[in-house]
Amino acid sequence: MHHTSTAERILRGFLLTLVLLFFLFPIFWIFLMSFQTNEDILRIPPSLFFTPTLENYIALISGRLSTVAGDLDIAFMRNLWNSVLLSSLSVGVALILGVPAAYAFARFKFRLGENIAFTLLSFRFAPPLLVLLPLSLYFSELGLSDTYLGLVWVYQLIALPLILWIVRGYFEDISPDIENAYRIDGHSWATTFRKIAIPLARPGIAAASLLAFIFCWNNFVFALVLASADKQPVTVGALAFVTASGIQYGQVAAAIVLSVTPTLMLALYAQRYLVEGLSLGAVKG
Amino acid sequence: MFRRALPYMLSLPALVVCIGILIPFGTAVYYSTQRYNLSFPQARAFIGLENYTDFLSDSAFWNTIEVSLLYTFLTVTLELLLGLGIALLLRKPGRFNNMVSILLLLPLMTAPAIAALMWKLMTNPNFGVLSYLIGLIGFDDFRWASSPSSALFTVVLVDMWVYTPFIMILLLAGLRSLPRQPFEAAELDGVPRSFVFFRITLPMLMPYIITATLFRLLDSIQQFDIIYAMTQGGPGDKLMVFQVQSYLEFFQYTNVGRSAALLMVLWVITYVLSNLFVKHWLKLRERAHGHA
Amino acid sequence: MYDREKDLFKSYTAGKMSRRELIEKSLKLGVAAGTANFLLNSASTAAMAADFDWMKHKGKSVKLLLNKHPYADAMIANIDNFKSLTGVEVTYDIFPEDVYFDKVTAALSSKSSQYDAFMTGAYQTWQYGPAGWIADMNEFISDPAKTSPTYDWDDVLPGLRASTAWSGVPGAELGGADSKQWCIPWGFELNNIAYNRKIFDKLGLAPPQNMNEMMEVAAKITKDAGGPYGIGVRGSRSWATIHPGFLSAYTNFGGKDLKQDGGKLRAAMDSAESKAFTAQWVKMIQDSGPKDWATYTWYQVGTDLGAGASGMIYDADILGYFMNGGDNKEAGNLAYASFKANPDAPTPTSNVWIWSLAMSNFSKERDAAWYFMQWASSADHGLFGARKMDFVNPVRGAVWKDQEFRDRIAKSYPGYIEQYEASAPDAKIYFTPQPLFSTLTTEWAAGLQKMVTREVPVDEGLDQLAESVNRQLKSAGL
Amino acid sequence: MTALELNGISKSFKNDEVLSGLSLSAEQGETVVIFGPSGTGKTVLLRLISGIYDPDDGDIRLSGSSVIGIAPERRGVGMAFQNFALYPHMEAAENIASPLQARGGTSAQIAEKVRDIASLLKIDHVLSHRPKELSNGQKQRTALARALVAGPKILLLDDPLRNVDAKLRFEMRLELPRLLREFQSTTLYVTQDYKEAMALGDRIAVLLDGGFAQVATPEDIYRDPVNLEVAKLFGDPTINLIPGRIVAANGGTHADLAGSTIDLGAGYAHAAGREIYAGIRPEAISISQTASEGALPVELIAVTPLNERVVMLLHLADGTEFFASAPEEGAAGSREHGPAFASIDPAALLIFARDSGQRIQPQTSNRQTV
Repeated sequence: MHHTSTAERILRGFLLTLVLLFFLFPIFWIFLMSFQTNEDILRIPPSLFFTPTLENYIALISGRLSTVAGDLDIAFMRNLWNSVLLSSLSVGVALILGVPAAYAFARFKFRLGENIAFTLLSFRFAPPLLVLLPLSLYFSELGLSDTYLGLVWVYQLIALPLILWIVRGYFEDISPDIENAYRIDGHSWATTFRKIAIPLARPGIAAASLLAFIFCWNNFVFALVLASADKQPVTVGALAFVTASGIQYGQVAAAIVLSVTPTLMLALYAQRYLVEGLSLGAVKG
Repeated sequence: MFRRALPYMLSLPALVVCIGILIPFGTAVYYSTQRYNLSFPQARAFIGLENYTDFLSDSAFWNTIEVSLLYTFLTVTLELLLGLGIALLLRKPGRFNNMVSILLLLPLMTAPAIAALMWKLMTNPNFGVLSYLIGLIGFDDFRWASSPSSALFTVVLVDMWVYTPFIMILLLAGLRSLPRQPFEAAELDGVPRSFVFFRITLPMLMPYIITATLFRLLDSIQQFDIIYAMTQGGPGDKLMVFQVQSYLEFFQYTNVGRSAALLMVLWVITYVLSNLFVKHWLKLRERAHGHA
Repeated sequence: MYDREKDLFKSYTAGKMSRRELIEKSLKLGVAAGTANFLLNSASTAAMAADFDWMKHKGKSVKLLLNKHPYADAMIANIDNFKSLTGVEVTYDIFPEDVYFDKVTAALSSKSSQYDAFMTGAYQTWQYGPAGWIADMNEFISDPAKTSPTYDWDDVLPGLRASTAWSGVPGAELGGADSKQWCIPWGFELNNIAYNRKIFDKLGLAPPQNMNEMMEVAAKITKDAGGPYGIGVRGSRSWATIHPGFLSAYTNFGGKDLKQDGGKLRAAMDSAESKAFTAQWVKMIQDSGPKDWATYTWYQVGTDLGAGASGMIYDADILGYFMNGGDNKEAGNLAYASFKANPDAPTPTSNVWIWSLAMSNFSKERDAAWYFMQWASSADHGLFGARKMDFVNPVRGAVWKDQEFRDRIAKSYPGYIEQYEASAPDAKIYFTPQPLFSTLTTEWAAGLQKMVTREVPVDEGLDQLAESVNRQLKSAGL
Repeated sequence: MTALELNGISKSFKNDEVLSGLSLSAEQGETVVIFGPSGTGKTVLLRLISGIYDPDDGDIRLSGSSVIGIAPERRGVGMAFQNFALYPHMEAAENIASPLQARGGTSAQIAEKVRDIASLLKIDHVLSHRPKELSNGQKQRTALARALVAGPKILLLDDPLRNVDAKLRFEMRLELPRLLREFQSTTLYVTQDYKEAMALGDRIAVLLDGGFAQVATPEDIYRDPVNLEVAKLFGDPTINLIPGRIVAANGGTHADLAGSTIDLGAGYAHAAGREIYAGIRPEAISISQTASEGALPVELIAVTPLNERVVMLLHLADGTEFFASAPEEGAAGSREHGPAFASIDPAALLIFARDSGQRIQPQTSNRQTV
């Protein structure tokens, strides 16, 4: 890389500060709100100073929400668990289905190959609303409504195309000779796929899985239409604080903080693999 | 034989699992050829393309097309530029840059439907911290999502906040996996930096840019959460994009036929756009790898 | 339960003892106050059981689809009594209000038998009924084998009974001939004024008596209150913007949504009364409404009042009611007044929102579901909810007569009972029932937005609206 | 037994036929260099043998049995790639151990074999490094070690010295024959460097236009190329090709070359009258200041040293350029620019038909009749 001058470093620092401010200030503000009562949040003008309270978190975690109208049961932790379950199962299934397919499209030129690939992509742009009504009708008939299985299947619409197309690019960047060499060494195709192709495409798989996880996590219309209240994800759960007696902003904020936590952990974990991508240097042939 | 069958064996499970979706999709196409409002069961009838031909003379439909395309163009372009810029800033691997890149994913991790609720609060003229802050610099009467002149700006801003990190992380991963030799060679030769960027970095990054843009495009043209939560398509019809309109048609007006027809139009637009992208992507790939 | 305690509660339900006496005595017996409430209700439930076979559907199970709402909370707090009364198991799915009606539409349109009964608004039944998704409740109400003699359907306020009954013929009068009872009223909202007494006292204002006064008072607050704006009303692009204050005042000036024209429905938004009133309404919002009015829903209107950001609201009375409690900054400072927009009108014409219970046509446990609906809309549960929970406004005359309820309200919600009494007689749904309700009112709201943001002048906007409404009515064959 | 046999191999990509009806056989322990300019399908040939590609037509037999349709991992070949194809996520030791692991064995045995071959190839000190930490030379040796370690019956080396610097290339050129002998593998060695081919090959197979133009020992190929193209591929500077024709005269023949005449004796009588190229290797030309019998008058234009020889640029009488080379010391007297005489060893003279490029061999029987 070029040597960086002082002026340039100052400019970079300045730009980075602007970026961080734009993207993280709202998050920071939400984080602060999660420690405030509704009354503190709804002050005119808004203020940085308040007496922090853990009430919002206690309410969410214990599942009891005290409101004007008395104590209410809330199922937030259950929603959170549903999100974890649905997102990880969906990404897991999408990986099992998508990574081999991505490999096939990257490595082989085969009849109808590009057509199959595009068809799989096209599932991404079938507007969910379009298929939801017929889908819910068929789901009732197949006994899939209100099952995790049915939901995980529908979530493939979100996760699979993303994994397929991102991972495909990474497979294409691996020199085929590395795999050829391994096979000539005496390893079967399956071992080669497992020991060479997958590890080398790991940055791509990590990035795609993370993004697919996030998109599954953020979805709520599928579960809303196709499942009952005990299978609703955290996105629907957080809306429970929009109550007839007002929006419980403090709890919504705490819900956001809690719901972001698992994804953030996953991202921090996946970071290792995202970074690995460069330590391997160029794998292009 | 194995070699012949292998690609099919690898890709067909994914296809088979997804193909089930084609059945409801087909049903939806069939609905779109019907006069079919759930509240008028007795009036249900096959009407061919009437739902579609009705659109032609419907100014609301053309408004929807215009708003959707404008929204998509603005968000995708701005997010691509900003995402690329940030990816370049964070390009050098290191603890700090890695941590920042993960933290920048936070907006993406907050579900847009909920994030929009918070943006609505933060832009509230009374309690909103953003309204307060821009009030300090003289924009006293800025009305964010509720004014026709700033509504588009506001939702585009929220969209950028949520989705720029998506493009950023894909391009960052791409940038970091580019081979180093061309850059080292260029540096040795003292090639000017703008030249390196436009002639080496950008072309090599192009497949990643196309992938990221493609997915952003698919999502952006189908935007629902942010717009619906912020303005429900208003004020007036200023932000009436496809998904919001068809959502209303379906869930509120129970007009299944019209909703399906509207979504079919969206599907065709998306199909054409993404086909263009994929063709281009394949061409670039071909050029980059040759055939072997 | 000890026999001594049982006797105590029996004598209360038999009317031999006042409630206060009962509580005092139970306390002496060592019964905790909370338990006392529960016992009280089981006692009345036991009384309900007197001469009707409540146990007929014992062992069956019904599933409810509920909105996250204080009414549902009050019901859940009391549900054990229903279970012990009938032996019917009750499960429920609760969805947040933001997505509740989507869930209802999704569940019903898929013809799922999952839910037996669900909460709905009366307007929604104009879509659900013709779609064949919900059952006509008349057959249950009028069947003595299915309905307890103490149910007393006629005790439900007549305006509400009528507003939830419709023949299914577009434009036909609500509660008119051949009406089907699409749902059972459960709780309802009147649209009147709730205001911040502190602000009003400071500026020496009194609650406005008509539209002109409302505009003046609102303008004065915006100008002089030092921050808060004058009047909060909804403005989002939704039918919910039209139905509260707007339609109530609109009706008071003689405005109609639709009119009959040779057996067909036609738009009436372009009438002279409509134009005159709409112009006033739009000006009021422009002058003294919330700055980002076009995004205002129930929540923002309420939040602003509760946080002292607005001087008054013209919206659902229970919205003001909710904002007078909890951790709202202005809790305790709010008061209520009925509102008659047109000085020449004889009475206020409050349009109402009625949370109701409807039965899914796909239910496989209709009779058991009716038992639940019957219990949930009974005077007993109504009394429990009104006294102990936020099950207001009650739909039964008997509950409104209950002194304990009246005392509770009068004490903390000044003017609330008065506003109710002033506007209840003419409170009903003023919309024309027809299945395009949601389509046309959403468009109406979008039209208002364009007028308020000055994209189009009021007259022209209403003409465009009427033209579009007529086109849609025609294409739907109405 | 024939270790490797290729019979009528053809392979096309899209409509581009790379190999057509190619045949070759190699004996156990033999090193055959596949030599040819780039783009002639040398690498494709190795990939067909290793099983990466399937041939469109023809048969490949290893130790007597056909391997068509058999997966690469079951052919028992070892291969080193031109770009090394090391596994970037594994240490050098793991890279080398890969074929052993595929064949089974305890980890101690494997480790020992890896150590052995690593010390043989002098990379034992970098075994714990990942490929990106290795120099090119170390990478190349690691790749070689990986190909050799399991003692494959067939060893395929795809231009392994292409991507290393000159010094290493020279070193390896000396070292490799010893290694290959030691492992007794049948080796196919692809290169486009004729010196490498000559140094390493027991035989050289010259691949041109999808087939082997000539398969022979290095000496035979050099001395006795079958055609113009093969002749041009070997030697530095390349062979001098002087256009001319064969003229019958005085019972013998001579070649008229650019205004000069070279006596060919009687052997070429059958080709009298044909347009030819006379191919003369630079080292078959000796230059002197004094005329001698049959020597051509030339003008010495320039002299440049090349390795331990000198190369001289000469002009024939009509200005045709050609090169001669000589050992440095032997050429001492002929370095003066200006007129000189070039004598050509008639035995080293190669005659090619000008139209087809094919060699025209002298007919020895005719010669005897002189």
